[in-house]
Amino acid sequence: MSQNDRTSWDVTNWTRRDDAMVEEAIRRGASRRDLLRLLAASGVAMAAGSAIMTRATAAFAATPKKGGSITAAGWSSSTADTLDPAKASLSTDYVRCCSFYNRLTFLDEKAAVQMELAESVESDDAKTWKITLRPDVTFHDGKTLTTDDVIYSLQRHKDESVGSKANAMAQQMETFKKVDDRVLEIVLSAPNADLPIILSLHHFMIIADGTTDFTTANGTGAFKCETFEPGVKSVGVRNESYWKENLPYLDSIEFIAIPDETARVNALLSGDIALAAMVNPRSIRRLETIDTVTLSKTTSGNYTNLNVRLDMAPGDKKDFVDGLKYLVNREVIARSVMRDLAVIANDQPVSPNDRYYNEDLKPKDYDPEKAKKLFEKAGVLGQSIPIVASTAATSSIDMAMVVQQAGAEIGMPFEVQRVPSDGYWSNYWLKAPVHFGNINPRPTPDILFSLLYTSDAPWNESRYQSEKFDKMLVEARGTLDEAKRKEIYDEMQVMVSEDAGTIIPVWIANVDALSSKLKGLQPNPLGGMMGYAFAEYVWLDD
Amino acid sequence: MKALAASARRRTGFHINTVGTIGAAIVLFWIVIAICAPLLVPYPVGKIVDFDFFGPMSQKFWLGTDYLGRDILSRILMGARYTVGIAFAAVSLACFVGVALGMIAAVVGGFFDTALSRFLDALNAIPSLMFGLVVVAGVGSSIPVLIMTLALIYAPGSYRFARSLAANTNTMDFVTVARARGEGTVYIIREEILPNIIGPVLADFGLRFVFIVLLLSGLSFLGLGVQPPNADWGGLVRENLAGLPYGAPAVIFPSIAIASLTISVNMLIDNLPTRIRDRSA
Amino acid sequence: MGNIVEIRDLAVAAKTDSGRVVDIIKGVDIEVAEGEVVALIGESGSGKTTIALTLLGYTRPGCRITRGKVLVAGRDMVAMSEAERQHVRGQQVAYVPQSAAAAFDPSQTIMEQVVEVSRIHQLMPPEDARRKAVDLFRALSLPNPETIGARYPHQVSGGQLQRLAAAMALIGDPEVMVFDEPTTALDVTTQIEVLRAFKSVIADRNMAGIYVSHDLAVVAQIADRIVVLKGGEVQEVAETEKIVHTPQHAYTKELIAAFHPVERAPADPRAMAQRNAILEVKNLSAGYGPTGSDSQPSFLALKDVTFRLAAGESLGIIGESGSGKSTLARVISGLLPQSSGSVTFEGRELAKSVSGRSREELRKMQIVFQLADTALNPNRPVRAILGRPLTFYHGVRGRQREAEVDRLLDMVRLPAALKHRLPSELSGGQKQRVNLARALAAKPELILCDEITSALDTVVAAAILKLLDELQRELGLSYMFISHDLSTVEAICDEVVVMYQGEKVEEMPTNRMKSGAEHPYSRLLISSVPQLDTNWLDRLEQDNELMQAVAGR
Amino acid sequence: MNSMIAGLIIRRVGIMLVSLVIVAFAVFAATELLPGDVAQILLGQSATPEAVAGLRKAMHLDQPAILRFGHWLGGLVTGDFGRSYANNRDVADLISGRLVNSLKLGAVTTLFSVPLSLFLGVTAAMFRGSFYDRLVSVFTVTVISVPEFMVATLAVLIFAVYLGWLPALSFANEVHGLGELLRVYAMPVITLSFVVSAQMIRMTRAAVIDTINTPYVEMALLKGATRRRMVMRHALPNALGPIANAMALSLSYLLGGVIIVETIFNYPGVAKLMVDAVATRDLPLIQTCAMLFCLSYLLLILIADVVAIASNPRLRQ
Repeated sequence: MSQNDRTSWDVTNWTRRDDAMVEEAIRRGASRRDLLRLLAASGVAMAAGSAIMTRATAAFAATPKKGGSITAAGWSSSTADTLDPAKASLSTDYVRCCSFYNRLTFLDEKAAVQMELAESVESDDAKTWKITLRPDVTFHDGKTLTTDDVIYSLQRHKDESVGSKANAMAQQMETFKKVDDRVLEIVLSAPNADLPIILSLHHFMIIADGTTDFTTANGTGAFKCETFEPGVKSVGVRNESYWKENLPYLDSIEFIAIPDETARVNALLSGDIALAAMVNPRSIRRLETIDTVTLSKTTSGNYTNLNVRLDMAPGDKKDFVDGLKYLVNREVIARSVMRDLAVIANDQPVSPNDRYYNEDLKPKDYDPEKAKKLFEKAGVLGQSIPIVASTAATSSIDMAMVVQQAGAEIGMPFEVQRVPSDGYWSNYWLKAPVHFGNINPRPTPDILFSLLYTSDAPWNESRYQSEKFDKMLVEARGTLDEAKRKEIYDEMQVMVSEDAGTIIPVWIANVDALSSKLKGLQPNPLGGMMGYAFAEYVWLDD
Repeated sequence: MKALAASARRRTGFHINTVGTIGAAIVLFWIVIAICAPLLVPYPVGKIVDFDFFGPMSQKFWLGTDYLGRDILSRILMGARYTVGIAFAAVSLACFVGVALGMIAAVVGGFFDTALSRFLDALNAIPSLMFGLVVVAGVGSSIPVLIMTLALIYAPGSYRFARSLAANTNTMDFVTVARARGEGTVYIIREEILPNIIGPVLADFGLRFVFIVLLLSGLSFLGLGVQPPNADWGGLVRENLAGLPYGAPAVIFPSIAIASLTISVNMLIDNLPTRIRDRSA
Repeated sequence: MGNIVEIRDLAVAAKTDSGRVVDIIKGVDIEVAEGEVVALIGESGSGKTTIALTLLGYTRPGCRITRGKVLVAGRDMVAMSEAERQHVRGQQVAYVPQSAAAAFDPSQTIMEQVVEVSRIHQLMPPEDARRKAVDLFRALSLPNPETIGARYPHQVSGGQLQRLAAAMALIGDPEVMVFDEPTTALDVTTQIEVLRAFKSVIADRNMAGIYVSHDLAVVAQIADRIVVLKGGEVQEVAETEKIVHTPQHAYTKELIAAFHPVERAPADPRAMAQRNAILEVKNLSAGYGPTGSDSQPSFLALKDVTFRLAAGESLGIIGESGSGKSTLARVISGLLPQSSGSVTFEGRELAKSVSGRSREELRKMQIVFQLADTALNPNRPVRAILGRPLTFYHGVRGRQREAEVDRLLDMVRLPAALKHRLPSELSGGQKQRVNLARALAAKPELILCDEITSALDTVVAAAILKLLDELQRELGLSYMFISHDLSTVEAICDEVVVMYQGEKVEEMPTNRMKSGAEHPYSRLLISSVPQLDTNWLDRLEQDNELMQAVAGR
Repeated sequence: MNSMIAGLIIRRVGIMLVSLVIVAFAVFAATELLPGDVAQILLGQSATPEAVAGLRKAMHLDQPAILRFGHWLGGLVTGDFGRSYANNRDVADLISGRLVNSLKLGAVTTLFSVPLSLFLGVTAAMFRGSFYDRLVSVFTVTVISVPEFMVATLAVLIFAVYLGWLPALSFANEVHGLGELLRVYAMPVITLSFVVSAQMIRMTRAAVIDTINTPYVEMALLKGATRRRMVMRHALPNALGPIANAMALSLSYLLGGVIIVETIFNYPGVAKLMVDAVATRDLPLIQTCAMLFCLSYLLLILIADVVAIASNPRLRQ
């Protein structure tokens, strides 16, 4: 199945999980002093190397124009669509939140922290934070933004009955203190230098004090919510008194979701929509021949990986895992499954765009004979082994079939179990002996490793355990010497690649298709549609 | 007139017209394909054999290649197993359950009949695709689950149909005679009712078969169906739908396969061999 | 006097289900003079209706006129275009169907359908047509002629519908009327009125007509000439009187002979009284629908019926449709539990329903239904049909069972070779014999015969009756013989019970039926049976009031 | 006649209520059997056990299932459909807009497909065995045999992408004027008509042929009526009952069975709503949708019965 096979009941999708992972990673990294600096540094490197624009690149030069309306389409929506930032879970929700609300901070296209509603976020000890708000910001209903709104917006995440996605994240914000209308103080339960990044999460959008009704949105954002129908559409009209100068350009924007990729592309081609997010690599051949369409491609650290749990059969036999690594035909996956919108990877999560990427670590060649020998050695050759895959993990079914076919040719029968995307992350991911996962970009190796590979990592997909590895990670955190750190990270990458049960065949690119009249969309390493915030930045050109 | 009809019927045997013959031939063709598929496929179904995707028809790949570059001919041949097999199993199960219950309800009557009819009618009111989705979302998609679900969806219709036929037959004098003789319910159902409704039941079987093939392809469209690397025909159409703008054989041929099977089944049941028709009359 | 209708060398072919083409009319010549009524008579399959329909240029689907001419007023209906035929139909030639109940569109009022001919052919303004229709209703002595047209077909009785069908045919003032068994579906008491009405309008208008029937006695009342048909060929044509009194052709003689059944020598009433009663019915009531507070069903089809049948004797139950005679058979056989009263068989009271009776009790009393077509499972060969009761009651299997089947077939005078056939491959008479043989297979003491000869042609029916008589002698059987046909009952029964609206009105020995009936209804019923006498209808005198009451049901 | 129909309606309504409760319970039981619950699904991977427990409590999911069912059923009696678990909106609000859309689409499709099916079915019956009849039957068999997503996708490609005549998506709202309405609805209506018409044409043809073979239609012919008159005046009125029944069965598909069409044309109707509800285990919404489908089905059957009675004087008494 293709990368975009998302259907409307596919509520669990990567963006939600992705954010949860970011949150978790940052939370776990709280003890580290210089995280913030590293984040910014690696972000620059990544954005520079990863964002590739096709024809849209030319648009950078053009002067933005005001006026016009567009309809844009994402790929998933449901009745669970919400304007409550705490509950936002789909790309659709993020796009809406970004257009109707603002955050205290945000990450720009270089993944650097920028101030939005906050004028400054400061701390001496990373435990007590002082946040000063921008003056003269008003909500759509005319009310001026004060610290009360911010405290309300943040505090409600701690209330379980709100059902916030950022509940765990918010728990660390122990107390909120209003200094005056523009200044507040947050005291954390433990020092965390990353609070500015945490505050840039989509869930921490600022809403007006006391808001409980989210049938419409009362925010400070670039667009006012005119219509909102869950699972159908939202319409935003320009906020004439928006505090960012000259923004937004569009008079209004309608956002919908078309789960069926073919339908989404067709709607773009027939002119019904101006932006179709996430198009199938197989549609690109057609779209490239059409003048009225521009493609925006982002290659980042996103990958779908094949996980073998090392703590249970058959992954408890190392030869099986090694054999499987030789059996995964990365070239076929990159070429046939991803239609070349991918870069071959080497079983470790640090992307080639990262400056800590280990250039010397080569991907394993496809070598079925070697794999066969290893399987034989492990005593599993000929056993039928199930591989769990789902449309929930992008392209995992196709990848599974590539592995399955390769296995069939050496007498190793894999049984691909396609399971519903609905409930995949809670029922199969991390649980099945051999299954697929899908991991989105992280700004630093530290976050990736502590999230996915340390012995106590919450999402240790293959149950990789190595005291040495854990120690090295802590060591790297405290090392300010770049060369030394690179050395440690290089070795850690080798360890993961050789010893962990996570097979990462390729890095996956995201392609959004847009009408060539739509300008101003820049790729953002955090996701398609300019990291969901495109609405206020794009304009229509005749 | 009566004597005429009688003399005509005396010349029995099975007479089938051209359209029916063509239909029967195509159905038979697909059944043979379904049985022999593993012997016929030129390439393994899961093997990516072409660098290109949505490849055109060629000497090497008769029906082109699919979105991954796999041979479509092989996939269609193997797909026949699943489409024909699942549909056949499901329709058999649905008809068996539906017809058995329908006959019992018609013969036994009374509260059993009323309660069962009411209950199955209510089930009928739930849209079938929706029902399939709920079940498959709940218990996952495996062939037995698919078969059971499809059967469950179509059993109430089969029940209704069989019940009304059996109720008609049940009023016939020969059934009354059997009852007056003291025969039990099982005998009446098996020997007196069943042989007399089997013709229309077979026709109904065919029609339901068509609907199940389509429903199965609808479920595949929504992403539920046979486990990879195999796919039923609906699944083939679905996974290659992106090839439609390219006019790819990968999407056209599976569609033709579905249409050829359903159309031929229709042709066959519309032109059933005359002997079977006479029974139904 | 010229011929208004001339049929010359007519042949009609029909395509069978298997695609074979057979001739069903094989070169027939018939002519009808102006003002003359010609009857086509013959058994089913003789082609009489097919010929009648060619007068309207019509053949039923699957049939085709292959040669010959059908001249109506000099114009050949065969050669005409379909549009021309449409023009002739209803205007020059009109048709009165066999079952008016089926020939009236249930969704339209009678008046709409009666005047439809005038509307189709634009003969007159609708107002005039309606007025004319009312006149016709009056001429056909229909009750409430002014308002009957506003009713729907299901709201009037069968006899009235048949006359309304005639009105429908007459509205276009046709030159030729085609009557297709117009009284066959009616009860005898009703038939008389309809026949009288037809006879008078034909006489009034001096019309020519073709009258199709299988009933010689009916035809004798209305036709000037009779054409006897068999197998699509004309056997004999002669004036009615000649046919009735001096038939020439062997087949005609057979037909006439079947009309005069051998009367049964009645059993000695005293001897009967002495014999043990095989069946005694006391105060039997039964019906359909939900049971009311008085523990009686909402519709009572049988009210308080009492009679007794002596072993070895035959009891006839006569009555018209709705008299409850079939219900009686169903109750006795346990198919319909009675609401009150008792059925005693061989001195033991029987349980109300089949499930409560022992297999031996069930075996001793068998029921045979009217329509052999529906009484035999069309999908089982004769040997299976006959073999089942053998196995069921006597546990006979295998070769012995086959031998028994052969014996049974022999007993009903059928060749053993028939046992491999399906019921659809048998003729009507053969089916009825198999039907009977199945009952005999149980080796019963009593057979309930429900109208078993009614659907058969006269000649065939006579043979079946003869068989029944012989079997009774051979096996000492008792019969309860239900029929609406008095001559049948006369031929086989010792005693007769007359039923009317669910009640027994009279019981008498068969030989007293014609002379000694006392109850007015019995007398009416008995006198209504047509006699093979051209003047019977004209001479018939009946209690008009009673007749109206009966016919208006 | 009126009392007859009134009596029938009352009886039917009684049966409907029973059926609705059966369906409600069946759906309820089915959703209870689905793995995962709404709290877990809403919170996704960020769900900690405490957060899930808190949300469950807040949503009253900690109550026994049967109690929730009873509660919902009780609410229904008072006209309260409950609140959606997924977004805490009134179910009635959520559904009403979508229902209007579905009804609009259903109505337009009905207006288009019913006369078409009647016409094709009746004319095919009238000229039974002719070339035209065969053409119609080949057409219906073909239509019955092609998966609807093929029809829909092809229609979009041809009419929206290549020809640009019609929009690829169908938004039910903000339609001004008849022309636009026709444009917007054209493709889903064509696709749906393909799906529902075939069966209606077949059944109409069969029902009319059945009545054409009756003695009273033969009688009409023998009265000199033309073929047209025979069929229109005598065969069709008597075939209305079975035709109405077949149509009711086909049209009942239009509310709940149109997921595929709603998906491809991105049409916001109730079928998609229910599919969403299933994904989020949003019980009040699932229940209400199921009720709605069941109700529409039963209503259509009722209408068919009334038509059958109104067209048949024998049943009217």
